[in-house]
Amino acid sequence: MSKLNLGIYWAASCGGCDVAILDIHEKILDVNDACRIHLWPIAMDFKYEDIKELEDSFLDVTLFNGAIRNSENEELARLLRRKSKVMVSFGSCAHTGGIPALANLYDKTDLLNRVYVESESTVNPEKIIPTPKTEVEESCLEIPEFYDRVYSLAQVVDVDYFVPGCPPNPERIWEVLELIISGKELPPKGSVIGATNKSLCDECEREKKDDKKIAEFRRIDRMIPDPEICFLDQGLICLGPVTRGGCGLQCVKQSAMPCRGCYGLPPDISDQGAKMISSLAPLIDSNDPDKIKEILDQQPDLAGYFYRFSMSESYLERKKP
Amino acid sequence: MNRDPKIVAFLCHWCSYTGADLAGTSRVKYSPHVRIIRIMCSGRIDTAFVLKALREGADGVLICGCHPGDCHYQSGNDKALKRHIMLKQMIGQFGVEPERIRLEWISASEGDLFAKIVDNFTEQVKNLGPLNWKETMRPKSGEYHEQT
Amino acid sequence: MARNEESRVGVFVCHCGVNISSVVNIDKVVQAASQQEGVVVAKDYKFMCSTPGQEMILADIKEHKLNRIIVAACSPRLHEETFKKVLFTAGLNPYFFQMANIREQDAWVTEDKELATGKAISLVTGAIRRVRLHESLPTREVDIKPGVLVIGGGITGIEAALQIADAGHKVVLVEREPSIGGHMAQFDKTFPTLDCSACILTPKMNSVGTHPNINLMTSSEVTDVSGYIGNYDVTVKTKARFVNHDLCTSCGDCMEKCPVKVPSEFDEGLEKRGAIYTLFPQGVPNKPVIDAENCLMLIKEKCGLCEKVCEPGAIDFKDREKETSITVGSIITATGYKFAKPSILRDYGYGIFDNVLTAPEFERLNNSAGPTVGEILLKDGGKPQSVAILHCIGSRDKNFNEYCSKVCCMYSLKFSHLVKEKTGAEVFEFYIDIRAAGKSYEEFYDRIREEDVHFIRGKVGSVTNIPLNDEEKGKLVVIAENTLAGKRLRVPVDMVILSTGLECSDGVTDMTRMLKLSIDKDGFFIEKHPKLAPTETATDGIYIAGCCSGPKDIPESVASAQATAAMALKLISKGKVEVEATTSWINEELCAGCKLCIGVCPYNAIEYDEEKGISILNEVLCKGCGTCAATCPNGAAMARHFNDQQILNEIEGVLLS
Amino acid sequence: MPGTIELIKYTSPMLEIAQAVVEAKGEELKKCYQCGTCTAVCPWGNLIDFNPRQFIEEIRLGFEGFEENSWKCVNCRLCQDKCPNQIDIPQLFQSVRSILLAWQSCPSELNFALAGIRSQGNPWQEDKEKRGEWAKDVALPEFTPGTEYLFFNCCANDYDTRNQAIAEAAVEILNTAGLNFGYLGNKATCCGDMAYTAGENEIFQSTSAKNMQTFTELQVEKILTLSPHCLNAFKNRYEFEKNRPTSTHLVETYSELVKNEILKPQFEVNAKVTYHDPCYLGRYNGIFDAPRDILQAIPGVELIEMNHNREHSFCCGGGGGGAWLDTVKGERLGDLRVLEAVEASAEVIVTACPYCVQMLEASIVGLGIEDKIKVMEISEILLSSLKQEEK
Repeated sequence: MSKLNLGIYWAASCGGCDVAILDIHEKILDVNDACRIHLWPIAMDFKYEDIKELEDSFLDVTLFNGAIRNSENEELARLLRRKSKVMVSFGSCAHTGGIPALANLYDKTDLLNRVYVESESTVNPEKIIPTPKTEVEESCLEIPEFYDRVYSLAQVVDVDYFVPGCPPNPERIWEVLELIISGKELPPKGSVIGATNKSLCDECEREKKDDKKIAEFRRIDRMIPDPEICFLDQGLICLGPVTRGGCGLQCVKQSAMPCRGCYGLPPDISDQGAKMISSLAPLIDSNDPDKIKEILDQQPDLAGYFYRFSMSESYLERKKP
Repeated sequence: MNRDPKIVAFLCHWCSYTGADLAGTSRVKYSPHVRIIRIMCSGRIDTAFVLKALREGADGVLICGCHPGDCHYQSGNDKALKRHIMLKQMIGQFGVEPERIRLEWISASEGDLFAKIVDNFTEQVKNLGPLNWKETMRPKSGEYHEQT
Repeated sequence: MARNEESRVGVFVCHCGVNISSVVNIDKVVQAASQQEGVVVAKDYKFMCSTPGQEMILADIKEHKLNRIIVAACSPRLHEETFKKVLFTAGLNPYFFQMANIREQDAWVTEDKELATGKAISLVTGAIRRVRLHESLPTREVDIKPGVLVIGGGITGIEAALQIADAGHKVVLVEREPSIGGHMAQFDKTFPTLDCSACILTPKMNSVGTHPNINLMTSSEVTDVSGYIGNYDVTVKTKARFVNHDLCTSCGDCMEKCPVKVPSEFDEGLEKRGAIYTLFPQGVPNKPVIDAENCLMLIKEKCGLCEKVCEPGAIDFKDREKETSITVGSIITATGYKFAKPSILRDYGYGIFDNVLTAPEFERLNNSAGPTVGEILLKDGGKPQSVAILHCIGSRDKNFNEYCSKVCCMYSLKFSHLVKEKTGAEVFEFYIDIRAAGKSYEEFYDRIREEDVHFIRGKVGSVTNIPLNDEEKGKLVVIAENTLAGKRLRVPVDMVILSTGLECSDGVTDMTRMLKLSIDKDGFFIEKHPKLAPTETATDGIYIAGCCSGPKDIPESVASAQATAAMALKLISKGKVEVEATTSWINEELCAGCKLCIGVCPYNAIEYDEEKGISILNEVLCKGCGTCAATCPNGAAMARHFNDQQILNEIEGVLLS
Repeated sequence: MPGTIELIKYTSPMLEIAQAVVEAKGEELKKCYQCGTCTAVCPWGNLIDFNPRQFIEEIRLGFEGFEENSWKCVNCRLCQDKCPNQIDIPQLFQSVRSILLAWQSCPSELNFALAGIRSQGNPWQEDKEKRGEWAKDVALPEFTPGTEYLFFNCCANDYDTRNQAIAEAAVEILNTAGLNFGYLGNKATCCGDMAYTAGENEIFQSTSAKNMQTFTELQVEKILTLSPHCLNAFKNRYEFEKNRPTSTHLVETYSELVKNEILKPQFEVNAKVTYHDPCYLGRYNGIFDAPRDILQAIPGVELIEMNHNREHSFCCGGGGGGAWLDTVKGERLGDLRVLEAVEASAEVIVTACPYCVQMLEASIVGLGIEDKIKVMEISEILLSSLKQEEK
């Protein structure tokens, strides 16, 4: 059996997804046995030109992590799509925009200003802000164009499978790779693999009350939560109910942190944040509008909280320009 | 862009939809830019419906339910209220004026009031201008390269 | 039908005569509909709800193998059922249907024809998008429990209870007061025949008291209702009576001995009663109760005279409030009315001058079993020489009750007759309009006019005791305009009767909550349809009779009581009833057991299954509000016929332009 | 007076007035429910602000101000026919008038007429001994017991020179037909209808008693009248102790005679003719067809109907004492009636009431349209077709 041709690429991402692939530990050797890796920026040295020279659909599988933040991300996404038989959106950023997409709540100008001018650690008295083209004496310097918003991979190219997670759970990663290597029949195109259909609560062993009531939103940094009781019953916003399972409860169980939603929307849900409002709001323990507002004021960044990983794939996607 | 506003209204079957029917049987005229969607109870309204409507081109979304205490299903309207307040607190972060979404209690006998609210809300939304969410969100015809 | 089967939509646009077509361009709507994906046929017709209209749909379903139907016409509240039957006849599941409301919510509310047409197209497009996702739903039947609960023991409740009991079925009649009879028991004469109220009411009350099929629960109130048509579980709270009615012989010794004297509610405070009392001498049950708030024994543990004189030993100071649970198939609400006491009464000197009476007070004053043994007397015992009757006090008045109370004109005419007959006094009726619509009512009005009663068209502004001349000294002076002669009037009289209107009775809010009924802007229960279902409500199996749905006179109340009895008997004789299939359900494949839905269900229809680790929905208890579906964080709880995708599609559809 | 303010006057009911009206045959007062139909149909509504509905309201609560309006009603009876409560509204006016008369509050012209009836048996205060004078040269036998018909002329036809022509024509027709009839001459006295409608019950009682006594003495069984007022008085108002003689208006007699071809209209009367229904003949006694039958039997007559015809006829203004009251120009009902006839392009107004003839002719003169239209009593036009005019 010939080896599978594999590509691994990172676009707008932190690199955690690449590291997570290494977290499958010694199984990486099995991967190496089964695959020939043609592109893996974090681990190996390859040039874009090499990819361009490959025949179309040469790569059997590409694991693409990271969101589409700039023109380079987009260019590579298009290129790899052309060169790959199977395009896998790998990790939250590629899947639904992830953390980078939180920047969708701000305009491009605001972001660049913040980073290059306003931030406390920046010294930029001339207030120079990078632009795609900069004329210098002898030539014109080009850098990738910074987009006004962050896209998910699927918003830019056709995607065959989605592996969610920030990062994906190594066990799930191995299951996915094993499935690909085994040559077994793959699930229908467009499927989310490496995650369950049920929400995280299904796996969560914390005790849940029948009649949940929230009289006060509390914050995890101000308290030590009870490890046995549902976070919602403790007044802590947990996105577990609106998030797919499969992560292995890394936050909820091992770190005693409420779920932040990285595994993305359950199958029949179209907007994670909106669903969170629909699910969470009825728990508020008051029918008095003023009191409700008061309770909600304890949580000033609802959009950031509810769309922490899914902004690009939400109904509104971004702040109105 | 100057066009007629588009408004989606979700009306609960028992009070508000009946109230809107009463406006009809009483031949009360009101702004024709509202599109009514009947649901059984305002408690059925998923926040996603509101965002979906905005995304699909609505400039405003009106939700009408039974008056507090009068819900045909006892307390669905309380849920609608809480979701509504929560969405209003959040939606500004997306640059959407919270005034584009409105919750009103309309009883089965308040046909006149329904018409008044629709007119008033339409005027309010008109003043805010068109939202055109879909058009501004997506770059045109497959070209993902954005204009600077 | 398999889910993936191609949907073949038929769109039928109704002109409704010219109701729709005079505003909406029907051709354009048909044209637009026919271009929508999945639409096989789009047609219009003058009256879609007519037999030929229905037959046209039927024929098209057959001919074009349609499997989804849209009718764009009036409100689904009017004709959804009609067209669902057409689908059923054609062998299609009735839920493969959607109505677009282009009459009440478009043609009738829109002036601009072009915009109305655009709106109609949007609504139809939304309906098409939605109907393509409709799913086949099974019909559900539930058994009808044979018992009937009647709430309220006035003439309406009495009549309804007797009709059902006489048909051989069990009735529980719950009355708040210690006796049934209601307002009618307070009256002496009834209009327009002037027959004696007690003479026609008492036999019916006795029949209720002795009927083997009627469980009469007086001093009782309904405190909780749960369940659904055919199966209502009702909790009734019975106040402590402190008299064992099984032992009591109705001798009345206890009442004679009771040293307490408090104003009698039944006599509108014109007479006193003891702390142990019967509501009125002909009450049913005709046995006394002790009023815990005023009984010396119960408040201070002093007295006990009644206990001493009671030979059978029926007095029981240890009696406590009781709760009874009953199950019935349907409920008739006959909670009646109360006489309004608007603050405007003071403008007419009520509570300030002697001899200014409200209508119910006059009823008692005139009653031969009342405080004056039926003599119409002034406070000082003298006979009035002149009496003014003031119509529409607090009625037809946007400051108080906007509506016409319907019976006041007629009872005022009755008062005139009685005053004339008993005292010969001059009687002045101050009215806005005389409303005497009813069998023999106009004739009664004719008769009263000829009895030399002075009718003055004009509502009274005020009543004063400040005289402007000798003639007015010591009199109540009624100030009004005679609008027919255009003159300001001062009419000195001895007695003023204020014709106050009818309001829904106290406790209606509790009833609304328990029975899930709606109230109109005037505070009365809303009927299912004002013309075609005046005694039904939006809640199946709950009926409304008498004045709780609006002011009615005795014959109308009795007729509505009989109508509700027929409705209840219809259910009993059928034994089963079809109920809405549009409940929610929980997809076990998706439910993660987060329990969020459990707390939001208003009917406790969802329970957690420990073994499966998921939530289970009891569809018999579910009423289909869909709150659980909106709440469920991962789409496991779904509302049938109102699922997310159907609604999202409709949103898309109505926004396409 | 310094320091005082004149307050708006309030009215208080004076129920004694209503009571008095009720006692004076006005008990139907109570039935009124103030719908205003009477005001809406009253012919006066075309000319002046006269409101019977308000009049009723005022009298039943005894408000001031009703006196003035009490004399307006012309007894045309249209209101009564339309009243949903079938109230005899003319009677209410008569009841009120009777009270006003008792208070000596009555227009002077009417007082004159009433005094005339009282003293001379006719409202013009003409000599009662000269009543039969006009008949001296006419072939008119005296009524004696055994005469079949009593020809009861009207005060107007007895005394007024214009109206005497009507009586002469009538007598000639009756003679042509060969009827056995006779005349009371000075033995007759006014029928009293005018006194009755003026509320002067006492005069009516005495004058009617006098006539009834004469009828009884002369064994009168059948009366032919020329005036609908006399007809109505004999038929409906006289309280005969024993047998009430049958009273017939001459139009009915003529019509019967023409139908039986005893009278044969043969000479052409080429004219556009309209018929004015006198209130007392039409609405009061239901005689509508007889006069029209006669006119249609006359060769050459083109019968035109006015808008207000038959039971909707429009009063000439002469009834209810109206003929005696001075009415200012522009407020005359007769003027409206004449103009209506002109509007209908009639050349001749035919009627069957001596007062109507007088009122309408006065209007024609007043309006100055004598060249356009003239008034004929039915006897006159019939006679002209029966006999060639002597040139």
